[in-house]
Amino acid sequence: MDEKKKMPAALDPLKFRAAVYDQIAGEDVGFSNYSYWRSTLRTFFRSKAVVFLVTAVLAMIVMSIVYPIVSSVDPRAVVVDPRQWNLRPSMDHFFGTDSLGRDIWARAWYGARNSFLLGFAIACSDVGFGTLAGALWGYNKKLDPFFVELYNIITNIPSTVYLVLLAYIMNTSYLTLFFAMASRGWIVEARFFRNRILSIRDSEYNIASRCLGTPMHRIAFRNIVPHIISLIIMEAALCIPYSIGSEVFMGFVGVGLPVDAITLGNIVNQGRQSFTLHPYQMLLPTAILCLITVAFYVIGNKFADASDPRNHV
Amino acid sequence: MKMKRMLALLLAAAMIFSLAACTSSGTQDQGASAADAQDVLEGKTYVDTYKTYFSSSYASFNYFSTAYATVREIVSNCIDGLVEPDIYGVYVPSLAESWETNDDETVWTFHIRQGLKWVDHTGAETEYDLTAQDFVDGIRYIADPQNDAYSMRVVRNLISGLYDYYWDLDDIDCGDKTDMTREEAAARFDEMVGVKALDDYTVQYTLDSSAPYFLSLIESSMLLLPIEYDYAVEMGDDFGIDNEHMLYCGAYYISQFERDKAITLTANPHYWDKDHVNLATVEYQMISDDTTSVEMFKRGETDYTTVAAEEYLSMQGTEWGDKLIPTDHSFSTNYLWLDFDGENPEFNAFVNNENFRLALMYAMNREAIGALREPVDPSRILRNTINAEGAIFDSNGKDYTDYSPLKEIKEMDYTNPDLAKEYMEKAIAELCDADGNIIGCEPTTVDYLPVCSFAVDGKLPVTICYVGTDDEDEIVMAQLLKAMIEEALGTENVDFHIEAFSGWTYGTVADPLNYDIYFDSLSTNYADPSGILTRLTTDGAENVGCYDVPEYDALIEEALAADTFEDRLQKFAEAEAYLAGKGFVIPFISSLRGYYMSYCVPHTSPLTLYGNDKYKGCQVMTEPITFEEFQALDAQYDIERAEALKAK
Amino acid sequence: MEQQRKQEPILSAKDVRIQFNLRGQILTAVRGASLDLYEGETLAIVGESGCGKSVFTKSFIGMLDKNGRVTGGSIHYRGEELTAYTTEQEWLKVRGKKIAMVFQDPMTSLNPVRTIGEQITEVITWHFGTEHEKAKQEAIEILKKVGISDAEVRYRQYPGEFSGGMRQRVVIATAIACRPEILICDEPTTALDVTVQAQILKLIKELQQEYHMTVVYITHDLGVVANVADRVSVMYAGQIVEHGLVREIFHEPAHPYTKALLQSLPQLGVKGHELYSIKGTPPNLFKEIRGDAFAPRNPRAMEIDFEEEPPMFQISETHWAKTWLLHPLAEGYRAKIEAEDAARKDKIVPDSPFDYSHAKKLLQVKDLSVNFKLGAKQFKAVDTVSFDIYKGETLSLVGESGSGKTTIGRAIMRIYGSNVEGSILYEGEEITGRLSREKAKDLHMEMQMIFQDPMASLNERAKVDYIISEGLYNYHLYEDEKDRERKVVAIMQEVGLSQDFITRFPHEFSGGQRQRIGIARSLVMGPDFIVADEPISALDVSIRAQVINLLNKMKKERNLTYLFIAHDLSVVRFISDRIAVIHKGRLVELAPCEELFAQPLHPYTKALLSAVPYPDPDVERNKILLTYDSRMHSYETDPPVWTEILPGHFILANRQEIAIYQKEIDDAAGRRAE
Amino acid sequence: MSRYILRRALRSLLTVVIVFVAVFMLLRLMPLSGYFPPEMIKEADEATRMVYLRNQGLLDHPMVQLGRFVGNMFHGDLGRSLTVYPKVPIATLLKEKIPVTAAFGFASMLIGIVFGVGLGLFMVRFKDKAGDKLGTVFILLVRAVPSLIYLFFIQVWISKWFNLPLIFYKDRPISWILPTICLSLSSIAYYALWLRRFMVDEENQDYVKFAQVKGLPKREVLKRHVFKNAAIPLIIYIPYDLLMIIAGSLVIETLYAIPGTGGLLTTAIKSQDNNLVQVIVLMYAILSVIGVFLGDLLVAFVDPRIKLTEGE
Repeated sequence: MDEKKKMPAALDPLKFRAAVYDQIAGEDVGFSNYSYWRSTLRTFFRSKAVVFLVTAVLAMIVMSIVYPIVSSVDPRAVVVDPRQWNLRPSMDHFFGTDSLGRDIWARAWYGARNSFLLGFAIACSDVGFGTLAGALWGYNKKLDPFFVELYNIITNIPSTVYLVLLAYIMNTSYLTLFFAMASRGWIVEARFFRNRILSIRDSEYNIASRCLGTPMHRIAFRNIVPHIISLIIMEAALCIPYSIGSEVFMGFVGVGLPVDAITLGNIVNQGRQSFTLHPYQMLLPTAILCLITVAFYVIGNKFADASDPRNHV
Repeated sequence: MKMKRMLALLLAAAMIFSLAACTSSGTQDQGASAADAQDVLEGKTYVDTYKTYFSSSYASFNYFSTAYATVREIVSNCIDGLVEPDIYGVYVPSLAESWETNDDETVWTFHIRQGLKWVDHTGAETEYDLTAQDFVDGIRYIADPQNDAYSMRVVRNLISGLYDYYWDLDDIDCGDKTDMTREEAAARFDEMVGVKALDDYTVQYTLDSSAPYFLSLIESSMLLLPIEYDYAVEMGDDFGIDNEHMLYCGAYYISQFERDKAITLTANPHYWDKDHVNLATVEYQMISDDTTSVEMFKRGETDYTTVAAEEYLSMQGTEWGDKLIPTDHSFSTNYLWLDFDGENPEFNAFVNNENFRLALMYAMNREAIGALREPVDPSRILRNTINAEGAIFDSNGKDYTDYSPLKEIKEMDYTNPDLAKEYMEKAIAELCDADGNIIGCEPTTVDYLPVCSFAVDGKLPVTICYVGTDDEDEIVMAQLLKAMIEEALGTENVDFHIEAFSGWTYGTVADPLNYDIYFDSLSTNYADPSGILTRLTTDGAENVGCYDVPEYDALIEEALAADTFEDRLQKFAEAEAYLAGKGFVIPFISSLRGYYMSYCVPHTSPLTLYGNDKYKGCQVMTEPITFEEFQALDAQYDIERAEALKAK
Repeated sequence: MEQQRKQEPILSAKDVRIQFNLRGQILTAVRGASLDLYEGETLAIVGESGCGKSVFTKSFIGMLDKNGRVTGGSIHYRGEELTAYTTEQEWLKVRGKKIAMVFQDPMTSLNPVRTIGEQITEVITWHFGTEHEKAKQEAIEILKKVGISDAEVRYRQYPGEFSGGMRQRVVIATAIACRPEILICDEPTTALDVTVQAQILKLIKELQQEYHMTVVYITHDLGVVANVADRVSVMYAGQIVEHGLVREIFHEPAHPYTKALLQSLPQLGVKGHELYSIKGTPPNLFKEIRGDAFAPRNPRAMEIDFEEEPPMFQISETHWAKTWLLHPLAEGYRAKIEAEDAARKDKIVPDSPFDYSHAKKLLQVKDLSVNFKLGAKQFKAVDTVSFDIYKGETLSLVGESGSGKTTIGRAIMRIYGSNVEGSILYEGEEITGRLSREKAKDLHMEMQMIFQDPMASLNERAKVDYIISEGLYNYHLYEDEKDRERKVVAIMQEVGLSQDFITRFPHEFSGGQRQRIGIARSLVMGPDFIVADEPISALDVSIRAQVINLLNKMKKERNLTYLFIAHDLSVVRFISDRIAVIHKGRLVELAPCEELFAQPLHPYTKALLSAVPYPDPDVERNKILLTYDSRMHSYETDPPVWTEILPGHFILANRQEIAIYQKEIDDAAGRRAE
Repeated sequence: MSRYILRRALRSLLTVVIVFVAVFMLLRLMPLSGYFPPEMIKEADEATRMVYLRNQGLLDHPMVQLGRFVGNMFHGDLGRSLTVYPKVPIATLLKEKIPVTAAFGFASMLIGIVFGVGLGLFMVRFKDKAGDKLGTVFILLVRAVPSLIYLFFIQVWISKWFNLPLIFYKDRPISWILPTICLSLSSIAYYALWLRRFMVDEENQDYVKFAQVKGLPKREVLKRHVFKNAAIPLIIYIPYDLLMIIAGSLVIETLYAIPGTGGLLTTAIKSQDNNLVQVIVLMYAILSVIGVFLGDLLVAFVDPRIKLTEGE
């Protein structure tokens, strides 16, 4: 061990007396102003793909809201003159016209709007009821057997039975489609949230709150919900591709929305009929539909990774 | 594949017409002469199997209770009736060697061919002989309600005593009739019902009313086919559930059956007319989508395919262009039904006014609607008469629809928007006051639930509620109708509102009058106008619109009472002209569909105008037939057919 | 290993610098640490959490996290330069074969889904290529050596079927299976109970002799250091600030940090007086540090300490320290400081013990039992426990993990509703079972709780402001917003937290600060009685002293009563008036603090006292380790009774055992009389 | 252990009964006119239709029908189909259709597991490199894009490029390739995704660090330790997926005209074939309940941490 290495040349003897002691400096813990949400968003937007998809989705949402208001084209307008039917994409019809001369570009955006609305509605109901039921289910043991049984029953009835029966009994409308999908989704979300809540429920800070006499509802909203907000957002994002997928499937089964209702699912299914003749009629709306579903799927997953503190490196 | 009703119907229709290729009597221009016909077929090589397809999964082979068209075609190749049409449509002997009828054609006697036996699914002869009793037992089987015989109405009202016998049994079953047991009622079959086996090989039918068309009824209705009663009773519910639980007496038997996948018909070795059977096997494949059938035809996986209108356009100029052949005309006609007694006061007021109905008829641009299904030559499928043309001929070959005054309606060109506007102005003048509210009509809400409900203000424009199924093609047509009528009559006068109701069934829409206008079709299914017209009388089964037409009823009475077939047709023509001309029912197009491609030689199998086509006699080439070849053979066939009809 | 052999060190690290990039900033975890390791010796690296001790040793075997790398200095081992290693092949030459490592938490160190046998033989076959059967025998051999009974059967069992202590034995067996030259133990016994810890330390010592290994201990517990180490290196803020023989460090500490550490040990503290506690928190390693890192926290630092980094000064052949105090120029200043310490030391006189004669009973627990339903079978966590707590006293409840001490604390706080039997009286009134809203509100204001794990007891997603005033919100104990804010700031001042922390989130504070927030949260309600559930066992030594001083200060100013739950008897001695010892859900002994230490009667208490490491090498080295086995009692026929054998001294024993204890008391009294 | 199984069996039975009765009652809500195929409805007049309905016993009170159905079932007679395949015994229907779907399902599951696990390991091996990104894109497409769309494109394009037959032929094995691959796509994506996610989670556990410290290279640690831990959560669902193969895929069986049970349930519901729907729903309910139960048993067998007696 040579200790000669760093002996400074000349030492000022004056320095060798007590320095003034500053208590506060000792406390400075290196405030790294790390905030959970800012760090989550920073990790979330670090990947270029996410930035691109988020802008794409926002653009589509804005377009599907603005376009129907702004445009004069009536998506349902049937053109009597057969020459207007099945036109190829051109300047006045970006996506061309379908077998009745209706402008597919307009229909695509009206359809996107309806599909978004349906997707958001289902996402809200699934995640909304899911969180409430999950909290109830997680919080008191008595309800557990009831919910487990309900979960088994609802998941054991094959989904097609559910969709077809409801569509036949309540004859196809947006409400039926919404009700058919929403009435199944919430219990699955509830189980997902219940497992998360169970893991948080018995941690010490919750017991501390109970010792302080904090009422149940405030515990729920101040202690539990902030921890599962990121999960709620993720599940909501993943609900939308699921709902659009189901809508396409129901259209395929012939139980979906009435044919003149404009949704992406219907347009794609109609396009499929004459695909060999007019591929563009299916390809372009399908491109939009896939972009939406893929975007929300990626956003959902990437957000889940970003909101996990372990990844905040 | 979008499991739609219309698509299934389309493919079902295609099934029927797939044989039409071999039988069609197109009315194309004569063009090539007989000589060309011979050299057309020179050097053609033939094949003895025929591959075709079906789409919707079919039900069972029990030909009495089956409800599905697709199955009828397979069964009609396996079970022969008493008579069958030859390639010119003339009825020739089949299981009956000969037949005669009394003068008012109410008693028909048939002499059965002797020594025939029923064949099982392996093609081997069974111990059951084909006797007259089998035909009597056929009626006995359908007469018992427990056997769920289907679409009984025509036969039940025709064969004497069958109606009472059937309902007696039913009353016993549901407990309304208790004075005798079921066995006693069943035993009364022989003396009550007008069908008897005079001896082992002669069967006699006695009918309640004169039926000159009885032979065409035998061809079209499955209910007059024979059945081996002991075998059917022994099988019980299993009768006809698959090819092993059935007996065959037709040109083919079902040798291989894979539910929802494939069916193979093999030529019956013991068939009485087996040397006229050119095809050894017929193979059916199930496919899901019409687009795939064209694709499969191109890849040689099927010998026949229908071609939708747009597809026809896209194939022009390709190597398949010359193989496309227009489908023969169809006997099923599409009508607009009007509701004369519905909840909608506005429409009621106007629909009972003839001017308004004429306005509606003239407002419809039939060419445009036709173009939906037949973009190349829409006029081919237009039709203004209730009964189809080329279906019913009088004894000297004159087409029923050429009887005046029907002839004028047939040739009328109704596309005339300004005339429509004129009639509409007249109707408004008669029905509305100066400032446009309809006399005697207050604002109410119209309740057509479960279809829809809407409010009407009692003022112009007239609210018209069109109710159709949620099928995509029908929606497309309805929207086209809306555009035309509103364009012609003016949106200030007419508000055409479309309701695509997915739960559309006869029971939910037609019967309870939950509509103002709806679209449906009826078909001439045997060689007599009475088939449809008697059902359209004021209290006829098909008068869903509840119109009141005493003059029409009178004309029908006179027609039925007519002594010769010709003045019967004349009276029927006047009645039909009255009904169609005054717009009580608005026929506009036939349910014909586009085009087809096929490897079949046309006009080589029986010309079945009403019933189901048969493969007997059909010849299949090694490459598809071209349009010129078709035209040459078709022209030749027309000449031969005219001679055959005269000779009958 | 006492004497220091003068020969080349087998491993020497010189000025090693290790940096991590964390959230976009560079964290310098190790700032030029140097270390020499000699053949066969036991070196202890002691330091608080975050000082970089485990990162430093991990760099020896290339196990740094993926965002960390060695950016300076050199590590020589057997002629190889370890810092030059980049590929995994190179590290495999060293890892396991030469240098092995044992981690802290035995529960997660073993793969739960594979048998322990496989996990050992795997190492043997991998390193020595011995065929399976022979490797299996060797593994069973080693298992026996580490003290696992019927090794053949246990060989095929899964980690889940072993207790914490047994699993750590398996981990050690796995580590030594490949005959390493150096064994690095990263806090091997921190997660274990005191009695189990003593056995593991003994085991490692035996194995070291048998396998001629050099052992490196990484720990923050000076008691363990005193027990095992030959040489000690004290680490602070990424640097070795002092190293030397264990006696030199304990008896002649040179660096102010080492001195402060030793002074702040509760075991050495004098009851009633404030412990010497190191103020502030360890420095922020994101920023460049000028001068002596400990200067800001050293009230008697010199100006030079803030400007120049002190070099390593040699005190003796084996004792070095990195502080300017050893510089000749600081001769006078050092003498003055040492004189002051000495003076302060001897004028402290121990406080008078708590006067129980007219103290009032605040809380009475009578035959309390708590049982939980685990699947089908019932599990009795607390079994008919009875004791009283007097107003103003601090009763400590000491026991190992799983003994039910926390359950008693939580039962008193009425957290377990249905599965509590027996009665708990607070100021004479029964508080188990349903209470009226009014009564519940009073109770919530009177009784409060402080929790063990500072990380888990605060709501990560709420600001300090809300956390502290949560109680106030519940019962609206404030006139208006301003009044509430004033209350919060006042209580924060009292616990020594600055005002501008109010808007920050919990994860921006150190362990000690978070614990102070927890305390503030309880005190803001103005309680009379506090259940402190192991408030200091998760903290570093220097921070512990702060919290203990704070608790004592609060007790004096607000006349509080504490139920202090802990698992370390020596720590508890400083703070408690009376101590109750609990084992497997039953109170075994309760006595005034000094009397329990002077005359422990129950064999379990004796075993506990002998197992607790005392931070003085001389005491530790000649202490005999007692072990307790509950099967020694025969309670079937003659059940034990909770009897008061001496005034205020209760014990759980049957008639036969009481007679023995009585004799023991009389003999001791007799000896004292001579 | 057996007490647990008994309790579990009773609960499952209860679930199946409730599902069965719920669907039975829901079916009764459908309109009577729905029992007749739409295009043929005009041919039979109202009275004949009533006769037909009475013969099938559809006019009796629902509870009577339920009782009769359950009664028959206990005699081993699953009844006959009403409208989809009139009078055809449901047992023969199932005997014909289940083997076809099961064959496809089993093959696709095998491919799914083999390629799924392969892809998952491949993605972990080349984590965050090109291979991983490619795998993620594949999983993304299969799970995000509605299955109908990519299946349709596969059928149209790929069958043309490799000139595979468009539909399924029983005697031509070449026509089996495309449907099986389509069917296996979603399970490949499922297994790859979850294996990768579990492997990544397990990777930063303590026992992995300790295994490395023991001197094992990363590859060995992944193979010997991490893989088994990651595979356990996947095993839970294998029995369920195995049994539910019988459900078949409606989209694929329709596109390739495979006579399996894929579209059977939906067609049965739409043409209101109550008997057929009841039997299929009962079969699915029983199979899924057994599948879940077997899944739990399998995990308890494989994962030493879980003891069955601890109950749910």
